[in-house]
Amino acid sequence: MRHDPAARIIQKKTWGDFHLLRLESQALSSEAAPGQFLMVRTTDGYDPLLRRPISLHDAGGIGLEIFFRVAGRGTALLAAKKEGDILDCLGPLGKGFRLDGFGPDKTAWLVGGGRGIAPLFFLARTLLSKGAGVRVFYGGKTVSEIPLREKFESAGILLDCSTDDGSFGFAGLVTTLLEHELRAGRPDGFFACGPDPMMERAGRLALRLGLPAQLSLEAIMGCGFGVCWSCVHRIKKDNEGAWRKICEDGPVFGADEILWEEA
Amino acid sequence: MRHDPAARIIQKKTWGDFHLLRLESQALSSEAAPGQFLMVRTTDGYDPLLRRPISLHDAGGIGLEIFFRVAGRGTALLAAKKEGDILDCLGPLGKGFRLDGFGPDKTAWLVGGGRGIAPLFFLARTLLSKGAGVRVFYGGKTVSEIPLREKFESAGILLDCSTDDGSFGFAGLVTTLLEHELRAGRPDGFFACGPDPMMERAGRLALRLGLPAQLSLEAIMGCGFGVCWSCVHRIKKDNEGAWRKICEDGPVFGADEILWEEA
Amino acid sequence: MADLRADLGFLQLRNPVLTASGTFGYGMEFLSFLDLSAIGGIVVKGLYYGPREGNPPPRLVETASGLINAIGLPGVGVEHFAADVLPELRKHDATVIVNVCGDGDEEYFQVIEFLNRYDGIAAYELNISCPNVKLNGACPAMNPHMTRTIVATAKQRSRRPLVVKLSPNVTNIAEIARAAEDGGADGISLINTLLAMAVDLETRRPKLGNVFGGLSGPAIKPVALRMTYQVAQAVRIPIIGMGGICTGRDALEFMLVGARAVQVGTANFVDPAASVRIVHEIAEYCDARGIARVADIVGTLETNR
Amino acid sequence: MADLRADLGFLQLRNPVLTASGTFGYGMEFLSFLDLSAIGGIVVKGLYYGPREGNPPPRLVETASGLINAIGLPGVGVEHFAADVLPELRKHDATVIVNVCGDGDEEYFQVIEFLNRYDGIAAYELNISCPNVKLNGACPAMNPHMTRTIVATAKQRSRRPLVVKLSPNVTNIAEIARAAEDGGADGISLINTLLAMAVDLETRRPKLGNVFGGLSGPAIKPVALRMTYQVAQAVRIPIIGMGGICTGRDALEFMLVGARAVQVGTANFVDPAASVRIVHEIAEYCDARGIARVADIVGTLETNR
Ligand SMILES: Cc1cc2nc3c(=O)[nH]c(=O)nc-3n(C[C@H](O)[C@H](O)[C@H](O)COP(=O)(O)OP(=O)(O)OC[C@H]3O[C@@H](n4cnc5c(N)ncnc54)[C@H](O)[C@@H]3O)c2cc1C
Ligand SMILES: Cc1cc2nc3c(=O)[nH]c(=O)nc-3n(C[C@H](O)[C@H](O)[C@H](O)COP(=O)(O)OP(=O)(O)OC[C@H]3O[C@@H](n4cnc5c(N)ncnc54)[C@H](O)[C@@H]3O)c2cc1C
Ligand SMILES: Cc1cc2nc3c(=O)[nH]c(=O)nc-3n(C[C@H](O)[C@H](O)[C@H](O)COP(=O)(O)O)c2cc1C
Ligand SMILES: Cc1cc2nc3c(=O)[nH]c(=O)nc-3n(C[C@H](O)[C@H](O)[C@H](O)COP(=O)(O)O)c2cc1C
Ligand code: FES
Ligand code: FES
Repeated sequence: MRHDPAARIIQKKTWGDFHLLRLESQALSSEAAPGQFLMVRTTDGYDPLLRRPISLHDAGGIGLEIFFRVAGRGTALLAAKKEGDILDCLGPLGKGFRLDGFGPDKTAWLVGGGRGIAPLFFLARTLLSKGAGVRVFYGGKTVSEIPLREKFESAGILLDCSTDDGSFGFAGLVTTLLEHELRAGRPDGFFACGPDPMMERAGRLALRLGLPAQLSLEAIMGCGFGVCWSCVHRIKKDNEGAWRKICEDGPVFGADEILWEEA
Repeated sequence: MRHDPAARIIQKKTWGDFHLLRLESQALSSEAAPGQFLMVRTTDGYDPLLRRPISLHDAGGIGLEIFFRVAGRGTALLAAKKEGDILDCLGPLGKGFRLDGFGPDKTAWLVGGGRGIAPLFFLARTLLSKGAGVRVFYGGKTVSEIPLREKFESAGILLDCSTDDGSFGFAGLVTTLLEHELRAGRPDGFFACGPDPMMERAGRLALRLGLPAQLSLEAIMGCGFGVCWSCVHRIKKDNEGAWRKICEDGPVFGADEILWEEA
Repeated sequence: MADLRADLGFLQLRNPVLTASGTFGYGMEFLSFLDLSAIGGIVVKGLYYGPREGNPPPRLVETASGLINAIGLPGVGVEHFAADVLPELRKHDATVIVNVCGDGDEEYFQVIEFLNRYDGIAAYELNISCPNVKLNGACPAMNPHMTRTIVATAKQRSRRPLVVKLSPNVTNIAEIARAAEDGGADGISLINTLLAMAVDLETRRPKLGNVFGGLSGPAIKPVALRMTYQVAQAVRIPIIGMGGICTGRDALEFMLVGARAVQVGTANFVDPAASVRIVHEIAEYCDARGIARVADIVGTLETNR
Repeated sequence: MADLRADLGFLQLRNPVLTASGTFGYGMEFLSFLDLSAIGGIVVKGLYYGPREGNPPPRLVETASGLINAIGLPGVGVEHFAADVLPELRKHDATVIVNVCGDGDEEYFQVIEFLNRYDGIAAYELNISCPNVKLNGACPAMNPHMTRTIVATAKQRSRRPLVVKLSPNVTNIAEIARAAEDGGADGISLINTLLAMAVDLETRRPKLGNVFGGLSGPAIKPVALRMTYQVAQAVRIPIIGMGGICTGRDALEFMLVGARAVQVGTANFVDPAASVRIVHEIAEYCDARGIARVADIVGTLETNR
């Protein structure tokens, strides 16, 4: 975990509300692993006060990438940054995905909804480089919400898309598409990132099928490095459901560790 | 007094800490007079919360100019704006300089220190267009603090410069230069803008010589349009020194109206 | 369009957005930005009986997302107000609430009795946070007993509805609100500013001529909202909430916790048309969600408590 | 370089910058950002006697220039702290102050008596703002009598210096500070968070699982500075000021109004090295102005009062 007060933006791409920034930072990229995240300052002033958690979309050499969607004021300020501007970042934070066992003879399915696709590019690249088979399921409300299609494809990553409104690919939720495909075949495990309801659906599906799954959770984060205790989620441990910190113990948890509140 | 939430920056020039922005705004420029000012928002967020008062440096057609020096966070945010960005401005505000009587047979001397030069360009142009004789005294701590020399000269305005350190023009305070020149000749009045101590010196000089003088004062302004009562200064009225609002009754006052606190 | 009317019981407003005392002058200053009849009403600058000069400058300092003011309630006094200001306000069809000040209880009553004789005032707002110079700067708002006493007499002397404006600088805001209700208040407004201070490291002096001042603006909204909620749980009379309101959503949050109307203060300095913009934003919010009457939102916060 | 030492009477600090309870964990979390011996000391997370889970999420919400937390003091309890955390802290040569919590007076005393037996604690900070569940959430900090009582007994049971941490949610902070002094406190620290609230307009529910929470950060600095000044005028024991401190200048402002040391809270979240950066900024400030000892600034504010 390092603090780079001046990671330089060297490239920027925009698709509507979605933005991809390529940053240059030796400090941040050298220790980066898929599933980890940065805490990014969005202004020099005090409003908004807190940093924002943003996943590592990719990392390698001295470069790293973030991919985000404008959700409110902080991400809007981030979106207003230009090439050449600098970002104040802490990272890499969190534990990331556990990739042990995913070698040449294994297949992993990656499921991302909306901005939840962000960490899956780095993950897919890493799994591929370990020789594992990778298939990515990428969903959004409509076609404009799945802007990274070409990026995955040109990286040679097998991609299935879904849109809720059917404007591209499978018509329906990406978890429904996943369920559908699971009838035809089984991976050795899957990895998912997206909004809470999607994580819950994906997690319950994994448990039902007895399939190992790792889910990346979100929470409001005060610090990102384990001191404020704001980001807790009920996690099973020693058969008890304790509040665990998503920023430090996660953000990735096994589907079997997460306790969902009863509705 | 109008509100233009989106005056566009069409040109920007920078000299170190000093910046000149040319804005496009029909609403603001149509009623503008020399000595008036704008209240400019420096961020969309709440920190800094208040607008900043900035003089009209020039105005004409649908264009207007502001000239400012970075003094703190608000002006630093202003300085970070780029061509094409928009500014949220209220204005024109205040009463400005009283020019009645300054026609072809009259001479006016204009005295500006540091950022206090800002309103004097618009004033000089306006006086010249009324046929009056104009001479501008422009002072700063050092040569880099008097960046508008060429601008005044290329507009055909007679200019005398001073620097405290003698790096350009007269060596000493601009008020000392003025005093000096007043021994050689007398204008029909003078106009001054600068920090409080300079205004006090200029004001006392005017009174001693019995010369009409108009001084533009500064104060911390909450609103700029007369409602918060934060910007008061002691002003003589009916032989009493009442607190008057600089934003509404000024910022320009006659040297004989201003009461300086005894040290 | 949604029905925006706000029913304060003692007063019906076109919509729930008023302007807060001391941040909207006597109203006239805003005529180039808005139509005074487009907002719920205006609470004019605090009025003492006689004219007052206010505090020595500096009177204002900006802080993170807020400002501290130590203006010190300069004003024209009741005579000038009644003779010159009120008739103008009536021409503009504004609903006018007068913020009543006093240095000691008696002056409050004098202001009320003087103004009782003039038309065009919808209600009084008793500013019980005014420092009492004889009591070393203490104000009635600090103490339930003092609050109850002054409210009871003010109510008796007033021929108009009486709103009592509370100070946030207290341990137990609900207790003060109940004291005001017991004293006979027709409504409660809150919060006034948080007592605050700023210093200049270079001169080693306070940044305000008066040393202390009152903090307002977005910075205080979380405290204001909490107190509005607590008071709404404690009294039955209508509540007018304020403190850092800058947007329609801010205003609706105060209504959600129990305010029937709101006041917009510091935001008027940043955006002179803030109050009328907030009216529009409230309407848009309701329309987008099919809420027929904004009053239906009042006090609908769900907690598991 | 300027002499940065801070003399609290009962405790000598390398420099006046401590970290505030609840914002710095047990210190270890920051080892990748700073050296614990480079700051004046650390006040660890509030400790109850036993381990505690804290409040249901959401536990934090951001506000204008601040945040509201309703973490609810989760923690490991005294046994685990003494056995596992303290030895680690001692290795890092940190000056450790323990923030003592309790649900009811007795628990505070239990924590103190338990910890009395362990070395490596420089002082206790009595967090008298903990809600007492039996008293309907009231806390000792709300009332001078309760403050005096709990402080007197805590002091008696403690074999270490006792700092009492005050809540800002009171009418008269000077009175509470005097009660703590009368009770035998060795020092006062202030302010804890301002009681606050945030609501979600769409779900019509509070934004915090606990409904209420505490406001901290730059937004509250003007209130914190005012209270620190008032307390400095009221008591003779040393004061540790806090509330929104983010820079060396902020810290020096608290010293100017009378604090001998300061605590850095929320700023640690935004900049994990904030506390040590602030130490450097204080040194730079003094050096640039030829101030030989930072202690010479303490309480030098000039007012005309
Ligand atoms: C570990 C982690 C990794 C993330 N990675 C990415 C990423 O790679 N790309 C991306 O686009 N987004 C990512 N997010 C979500 C992102 O952090 C939020 O969208 C962002 O913080 C919102 O800030 P804002 O100021 O724009 O919105 P705000 O105005 O603060 O809030 C807008 C809305 O978002 C909700 N929100 C605020 N903070 C969070 C949060 N931390 N998590 C979830 N919801 C929140 C608010 O409750 C509100 O409804 C990640 C979140 C976490 C916890
Ligand atoms: C009528 C008027 C016209 C002005 N015109 C110009 C102009 O054309 N060009 C220009 O460069 N500046 C002008 N100023 C000054 C300008 O408004 C301030 O420099 C600016 O507000 C400082 O804001 P900041 O956020 O950068 O600094 P802050 O961080 O707010 O303050 C930095 C320093 O400036 C002081 N200061 C803050 N506000 C004011 C203020 N309103 N007046 C004087 N000092 C202040 C503070 O006390 C502090 O010492 C004018 C001021 C007034 C009142
Ligand atoms: C400059 C200024 C002057 C004020 N004058 C008064 C006043 O005369 N009477 C009063 O009751 N409140 C006065 N207030 C308090 C406001 O009416 C309001 O209660 C407070 O500012 C909180 O609201 P806000 O955050 O929206 O500004 C004043 C506030 C400011 C900022
Ligand atoms: C997340 C969080 C947790 C806190 N926990 C404690 C605590 O355990 N004990 C305590 O006395 N104060 C606690 N506080 C209050 C801080 O120590 C401090 O008094 C307050 O935040 C004001 O300082 P700041 O504005 O610098 O944060 C906590 C504050 C925050 C933000
Ligand atoms: S975000 Fe602070 S502990 Fe997780
Ligand atoms: S700045 Fe508000 S009255 Fe002058």
